[in-house]
Amino acid sequence: MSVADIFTVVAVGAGCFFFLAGTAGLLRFPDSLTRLHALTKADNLGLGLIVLGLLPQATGLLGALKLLAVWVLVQLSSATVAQVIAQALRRRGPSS
Amino acid sequence: MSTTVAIGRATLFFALWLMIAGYRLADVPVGVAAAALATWASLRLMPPGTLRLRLWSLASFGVHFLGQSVSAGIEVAWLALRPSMPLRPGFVTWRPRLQSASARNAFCAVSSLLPGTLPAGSDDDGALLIHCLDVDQPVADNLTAEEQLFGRMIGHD
Amino acid sequence: MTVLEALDIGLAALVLAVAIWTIAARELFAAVVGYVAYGLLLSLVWVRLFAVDVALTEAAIGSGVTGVLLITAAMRLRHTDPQPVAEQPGPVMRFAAAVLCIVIAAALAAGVLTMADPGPTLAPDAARHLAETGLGNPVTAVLMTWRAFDTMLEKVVLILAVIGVWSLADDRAWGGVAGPRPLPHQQGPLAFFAQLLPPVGIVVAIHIVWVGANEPGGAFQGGALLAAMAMIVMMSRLAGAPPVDRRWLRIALVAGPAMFLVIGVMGFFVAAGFLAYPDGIAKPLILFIEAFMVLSIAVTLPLLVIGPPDRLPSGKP
Amino acid sequence: MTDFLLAAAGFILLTVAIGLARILRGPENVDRTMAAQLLGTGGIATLLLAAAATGVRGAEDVALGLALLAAFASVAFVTSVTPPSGDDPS
Repeated sequence: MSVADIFTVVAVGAGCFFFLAGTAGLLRFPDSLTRLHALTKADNLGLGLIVLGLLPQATGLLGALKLLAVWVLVQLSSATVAQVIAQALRRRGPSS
Repeated sequence: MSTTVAIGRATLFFALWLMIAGYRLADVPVGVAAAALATWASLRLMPPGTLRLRLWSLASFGVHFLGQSVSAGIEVAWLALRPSMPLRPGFVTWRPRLQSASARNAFCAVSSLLPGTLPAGSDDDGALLIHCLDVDQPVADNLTAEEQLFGRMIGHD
Repeated sequence: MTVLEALDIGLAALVLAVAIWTIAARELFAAVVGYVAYGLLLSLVWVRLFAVDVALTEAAIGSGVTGVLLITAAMRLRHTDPQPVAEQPGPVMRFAAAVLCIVIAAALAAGVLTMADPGPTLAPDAARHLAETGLGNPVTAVLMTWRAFDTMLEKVVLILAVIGVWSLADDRAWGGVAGPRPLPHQQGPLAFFAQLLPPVGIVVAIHIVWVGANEPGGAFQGGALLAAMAMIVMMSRLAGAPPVDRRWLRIALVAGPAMFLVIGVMGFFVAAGFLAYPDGIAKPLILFIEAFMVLSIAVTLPLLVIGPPDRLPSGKP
Repeated sequence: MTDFLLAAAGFILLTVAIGLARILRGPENVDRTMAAQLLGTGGIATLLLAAAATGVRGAEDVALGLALLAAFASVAFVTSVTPPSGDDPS
């Protein structure tokens, strides 16, 4: 196993852990707004770590850069979704 | 001024093209056309002068942001996996100092990925309502510090 | 069982579970979200089946266009009255429907189970003649050369669909605009998103169209992505849809099929017949047609989603 | 390495499926929208892992398309529930 492979295993494993944590948060957190934190932050970090771990496995520089583009787009989407859903929940009142 | 912005954005979009499509010579004209169309759309949707980036501060802020994003994930994971789940969720009011609306939007997007905070719109007089996982943390002070770093990146010292 | 088989079986089980859940869901919105989730899982399935072109279509249409269409429709229907009891089917009707469903399912199952192995296929023929087209992606070659007539008619169908939607417009709103009203000086996270994303989407969409000549991708996938970008701008109310009587809009609507027809008819004179391409320049001609098709698709799909015009543009009496 | 990546893909699909089961049930439409969002992120991760393991050409473009449209379902939901008001300065 090369150094790059070990790096992949560690980063992808950590990514899996954060997806697990995100799901645990979704199941256990008490209301929609706190669940939103779990959804956007833990899963985002999970995806980020998986992208990081896949970088050494990517086919050439091009594949690696494309992975980074995917990650940046998901970050932007998550940040937007978190805010607009939070806004909608707050406008509707505290009865979540 | 607006020409510089247009050239800057076109360069960014062409770099994006190279990122996703590769750098075969035969593809370059299509890439240039794609970048030109993207720049046109971008200038229509977001007129120049709303956001200015300083490249070096951008890099240092990027590193800082990555660190914060990791600690945000760790915080949520820690809260979600602990049996006692020490949550104290609630809203905190915080008044941003950034003047331009785009800068404020960009900062809100960033802060929704920071540990423990989630902007949930503003109240009637312009202050932001931040939803926090733990209201006992000094959320407002942290945000002000983050805002200062962010302001430095976009040239609002 | 290898890890890959386990993953495939798990994926298939999940797709089935979401499908059953979608059918069984009592509430409309729940079913719609289930359907969006189902579409996303299907695009994973298509990647596993090495049908990346289809996966791209499913991703662009399922997550973008149909997702928005169905969610908006479900939220709009929320305010309508629930179906009166008298209109609900009686037991005889239900029994008949169940029998019909069982017969169709059994016929489909019998068809799948008695399929010849290996099934009859034209794939080797297509692969053998691929070089003549100059293209590298067999899917694009099939769609644009050997089944060009179908592909052209599909684009005509899209125009007919737009005419169908527009024919629902109120006479007084004809020539007006559809979709959400644009708000000037729109602020907030959604507006910010709609300012940043579309330029990026344009670059990605053009890449997917262009790469479709040799790799998975193509005009429909790229056009659907462009359509989604137009829709996010409208949903965030940064800009509104153009009035339906604009000449450029109608030219853009018919540009794809029209260019297809023009070049198809030219085939009578310079090649073997209708929709045949002259030797040697098939690839540039196909890419040329595709550019116009992308335009038509990118304009058609948002018009289908926002529905018939319902008001006159501001400033008109 | 291939098996590890595939196992990771399966694991993420499993965790996402568990979360999906919980929030597809609601109780509210907001929770269901979050289910679609969760599947978006998890699906992209699964796709990238499976694609890296099996070497499907063009799978990154599918991930790119999914990432581009990741916010659409949620945005469509929010805009059809609460139309954005013009005077909100946030």
